Amino acid sequence: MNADAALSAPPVSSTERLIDALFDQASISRAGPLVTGTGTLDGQAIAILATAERAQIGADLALAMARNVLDVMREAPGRPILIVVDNSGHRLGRWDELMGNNGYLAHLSTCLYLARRRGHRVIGLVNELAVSAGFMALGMATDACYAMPEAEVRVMALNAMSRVTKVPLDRLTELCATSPVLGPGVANFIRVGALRGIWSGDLSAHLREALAEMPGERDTRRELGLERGGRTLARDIAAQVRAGV
Amino acid sequence: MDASTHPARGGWNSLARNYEARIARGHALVGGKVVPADRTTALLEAVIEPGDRICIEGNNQKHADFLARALAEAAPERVHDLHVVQSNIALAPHLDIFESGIARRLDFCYAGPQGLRLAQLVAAGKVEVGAIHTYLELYGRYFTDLTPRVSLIAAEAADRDGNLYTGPNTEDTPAIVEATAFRSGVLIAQVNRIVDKVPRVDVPGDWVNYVVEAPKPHYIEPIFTRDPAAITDIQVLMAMMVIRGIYEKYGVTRLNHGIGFDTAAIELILPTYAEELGLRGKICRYMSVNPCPTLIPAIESGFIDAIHCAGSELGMERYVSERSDVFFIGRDGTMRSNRVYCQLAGHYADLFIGSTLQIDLEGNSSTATHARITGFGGAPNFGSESRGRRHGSPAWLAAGREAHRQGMPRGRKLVVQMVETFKEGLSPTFVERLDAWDLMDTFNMPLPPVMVYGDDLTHIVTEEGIANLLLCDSLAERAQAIRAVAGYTEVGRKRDRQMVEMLRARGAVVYPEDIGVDKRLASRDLLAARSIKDLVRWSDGLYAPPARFRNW
Amino acid sequence: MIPARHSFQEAGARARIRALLDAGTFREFCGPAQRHTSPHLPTLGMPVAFDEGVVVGEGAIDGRPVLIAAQEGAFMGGAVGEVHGAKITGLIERALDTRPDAVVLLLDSGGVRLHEANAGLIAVGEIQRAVFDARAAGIPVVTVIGGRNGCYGGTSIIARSCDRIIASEEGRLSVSGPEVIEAVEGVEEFDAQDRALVWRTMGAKHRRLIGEIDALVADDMEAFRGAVSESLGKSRPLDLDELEAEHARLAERLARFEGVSDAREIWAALGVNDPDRVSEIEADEFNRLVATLEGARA
Amino acid sequence: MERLEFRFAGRPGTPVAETGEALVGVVGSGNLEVMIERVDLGGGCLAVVDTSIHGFGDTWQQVLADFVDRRGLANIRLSINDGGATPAVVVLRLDQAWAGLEEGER
Repeated sequence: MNADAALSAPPVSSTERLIDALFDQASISRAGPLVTGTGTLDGQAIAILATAERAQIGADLALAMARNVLDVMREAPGRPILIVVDNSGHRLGRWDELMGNNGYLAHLSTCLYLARRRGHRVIGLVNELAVSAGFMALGMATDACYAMPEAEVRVMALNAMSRVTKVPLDRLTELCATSPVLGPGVANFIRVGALRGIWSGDLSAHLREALAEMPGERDTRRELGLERGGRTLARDIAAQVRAGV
Repeated sequence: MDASTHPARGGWNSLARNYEARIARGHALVGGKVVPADRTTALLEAVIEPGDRICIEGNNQKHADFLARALAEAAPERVHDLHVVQSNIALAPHLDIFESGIARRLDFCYAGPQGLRLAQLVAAGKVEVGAIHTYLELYGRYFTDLTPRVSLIAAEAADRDGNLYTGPNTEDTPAIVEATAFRSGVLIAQVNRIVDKVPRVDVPGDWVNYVVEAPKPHYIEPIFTRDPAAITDIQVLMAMMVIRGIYEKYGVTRLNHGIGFDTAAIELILPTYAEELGLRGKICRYMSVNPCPTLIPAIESGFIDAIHCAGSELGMERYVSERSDVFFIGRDGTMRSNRVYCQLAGHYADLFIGSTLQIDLEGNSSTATHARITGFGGAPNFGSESRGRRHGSPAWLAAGREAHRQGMPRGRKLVVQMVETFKEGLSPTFVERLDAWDLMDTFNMPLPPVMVYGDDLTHIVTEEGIANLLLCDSLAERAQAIRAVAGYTEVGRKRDRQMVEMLRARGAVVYPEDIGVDKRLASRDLLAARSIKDLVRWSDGLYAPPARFRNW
Repeated sequence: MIPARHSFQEAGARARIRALLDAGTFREFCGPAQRHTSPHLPTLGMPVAFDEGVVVGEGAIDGRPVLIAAQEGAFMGGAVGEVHGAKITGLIERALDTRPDAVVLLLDSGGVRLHEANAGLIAVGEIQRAVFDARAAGIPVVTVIGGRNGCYGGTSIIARSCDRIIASEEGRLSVSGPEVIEAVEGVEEFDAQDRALVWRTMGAKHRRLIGEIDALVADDMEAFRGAVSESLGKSRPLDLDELEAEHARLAERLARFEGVSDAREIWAALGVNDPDRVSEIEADEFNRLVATLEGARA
Repeated sequence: MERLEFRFAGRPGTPVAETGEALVGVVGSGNLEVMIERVDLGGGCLAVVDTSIHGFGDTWQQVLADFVDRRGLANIRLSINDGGATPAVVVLRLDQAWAGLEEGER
């Protein structure tokens, strides 16, 4: 994969440009859609795990990313990890399903969970696009996930959603204007609590701030969703069930 | 008709001379019996003459699809104004030939999935419908005024002499072949493979003029497979009522089942519910029906002694072959079916039971729906009183005693419709006026397309109960008995409660509790098989369901 | 062979719970009478369900305490929405307080409910996080798959985040649905009508043979109950060594089966003599086959 | 969706004997769920139906009235989410709900 990538020498992706802008210094390598390396900010080393060009997360890519997380845990205990998310979701294909891609995606998020438990701060940043399982296995497996202003997060494009739900596209578009739970878009995912916020302007400052934050014990995304009015029921329902009522 | 075929003007053997001329043209083109697939259209152009009556074999399942396509590719300047006389209009090329002018007139039985397009072509003046028949009627007419000049048929295999092996799906082939071959008609068969020796001879080679090995096996549709997973609790309840209120009451041993989920439910509770009632050996012993997979548990539990089939069903081949005590099996080990004989057997059975879309207050029923021409198929023959019957059987005599309470003692065939009061989407099954009346006007038919006439019908079973029309003495009583089981439909809500009670006292209206049917037992738990996989298990792995029905 | 069993697949969510738990031990949380229904479905003109398509609560199996959730596959394909997801998350989090012998998830779902897609997606992420938290606390989380919807989309990732997966032959486990692959990649890539292909690719037997699930049972309540009972109290560690071992397993599979297009090739390579027969054999025979293969490998 | 509400006299003045509830059925195409609860309605009965098929108020009224009448109900609230079930299915579920309520009380 490395050799192929070197031969074809793809143009520099927006993910790589974003990494350049985030760090004082970054040493990254690209293998197909996978971008990995280390960046430094204020003298602190940060592991970088990224994808570019709206990658499709196949079993092989998920596995390669998991390898990277395991390596960071072994070789640099405690080092923060920045995940730059840019994908069109999981790869749709017979081979990936034969291999059990869900197992690979789950393995990737399990590795990220373990990293967090072992004291690695794990920050997500959605660059161009994050779709469905590709957002779940990466962006939502972090301590905190943010997005670039032009990024898009979605479960499914609206026209496809209209086909599947049999709700006319006009009606869906109209509902999306008022309902944050339905349509694509970073703003909606911020309101439901899946994203902390948008990074714009001084990107390093945002990263610095995110790294400085102490990781919480609990999953607070429901609370964010409630505060922001995007997900008004999840917190209380979960609390009620937890209380056994 | 060509003047030379008239004995008074052209001798006594003009049909035969015309046949010889056709065969000479065909042989000039292809040299022998075996026709290369890519010469098929040319052959058809050579042997078919303008205005010919032609049959393109299309059954419930087996279709001469390659020949149908080859005919559709013929040049309309050479082949035109054909009169198509065939049972099923099921494939697009069947209608393409009308669109292009190759064919003009149509006599048929059933249109199924092509019903909408057929209606449009009729409206556009592209199709002149002679008549819509039942199967037996059309085959009858093959032997009177609608004998085909050329028939395009389908078989499993042929040898180089033209001997045909039809496999388990013999279906309509014998009727078509017999009429065509013995009245100087031309027979062209498409086969899946040409072999040195066929496993058995279903059609003798000297009746067959040409065989073509089709590039792909002929199209077969598994139309008789009902997944038990889709049977509802309500259907189980109705099945329980049928078993207690009709099969047990009359002692029905010889019968024909429709092919819907309702009758599948009956088949699937024979090994459970009927077994517990001690009815094995007393009901459902002889059937005229395709080898529906839902029959497997009843066969395996010893309910059914014999089944004759109109055709086969995909995936059932091995199972059927291994049950030669039950099915009609050739010396080669595969089933032989025959639609005409099956229809005949079913007509003289004790009972027919099926489903329908609409029933009116006289008990007339119809499956006709707006904007479509669907036709009849075989139900009207199965689902009619057999007035020519003379031999007695307990069920026939018991029904006769109810039907003919005075005067000459007679027997009576039981004709049962099994319907829910509402269909999906909440359209009522019971109506004051059948849509068939509108259809008659729309398509200029001579009569409303009624599937089973009210005076042929003896019982209606719904989730509410059973209307026994034999015990109704007037049309007014009949209407009230029907209303009594029509539930919450408009028709049902207009019942006269007093009259219904009177009819109930007489037994003309029967509710579940009247016949010991415990509604609380009415659940899918009663089904001997609740999935296709269960059917495979019952068959000891002999049933091999088509891929689309699998969930493993 | 006469099938006279109590089918798991046939049963609804409540009946599944009743059959798996000791009689009379189930106590439901956030039950239907509380009417916590989806606020999002009515805006799209869709009917709601009083329990939001998932039943959660606690009870006992063989006298041992468990928390249990059952998705109702007949309601919106068992898809996860805001309230549905929050009920499951809250249930798993309760394990941290009550420390049961297992959390049992009866998954029967196509994934995220598109009618409230964003809330559903994050809910799936929250459930996964709660699963990890429970596992990290040493409480086993067991997934059970045997419903008509199988286990697809985000729920398939949840399933593989648990300690153990039990499935019947009828169960399916995959991230993409067959229809979606066919719609996007074409019928040549995947013919969704070919159900034998669907099960060969995504079904429980294939998943068991390649090691993606831990136990295959017949579609029989008693068999499910037995398999769940055996899983009680058995945790899989959530540490670096375990993840390295898992990684090696997953890496070996990709390397070994690169470019393979049909499961039967994989089964043959794993030592199955007659791959064509695998789909036809019953659970007990299949499990003997698996045992033989595992024995040969050991 | 259409919401329908029906009140039935039941047996006026009957005091509430016990409390309890039962849920049967699942909302899906052609299916419905019925929740039956004992609540103090002064001996009357109440049914609230949310249905995906419009225009069948009369049919619902009659099916529910027959059910209340046939069972001689008092202080019963029926809550129904309907995905277009036929009356046959509705009647079946109502009977099952009643059986479930009685079973829960035994």
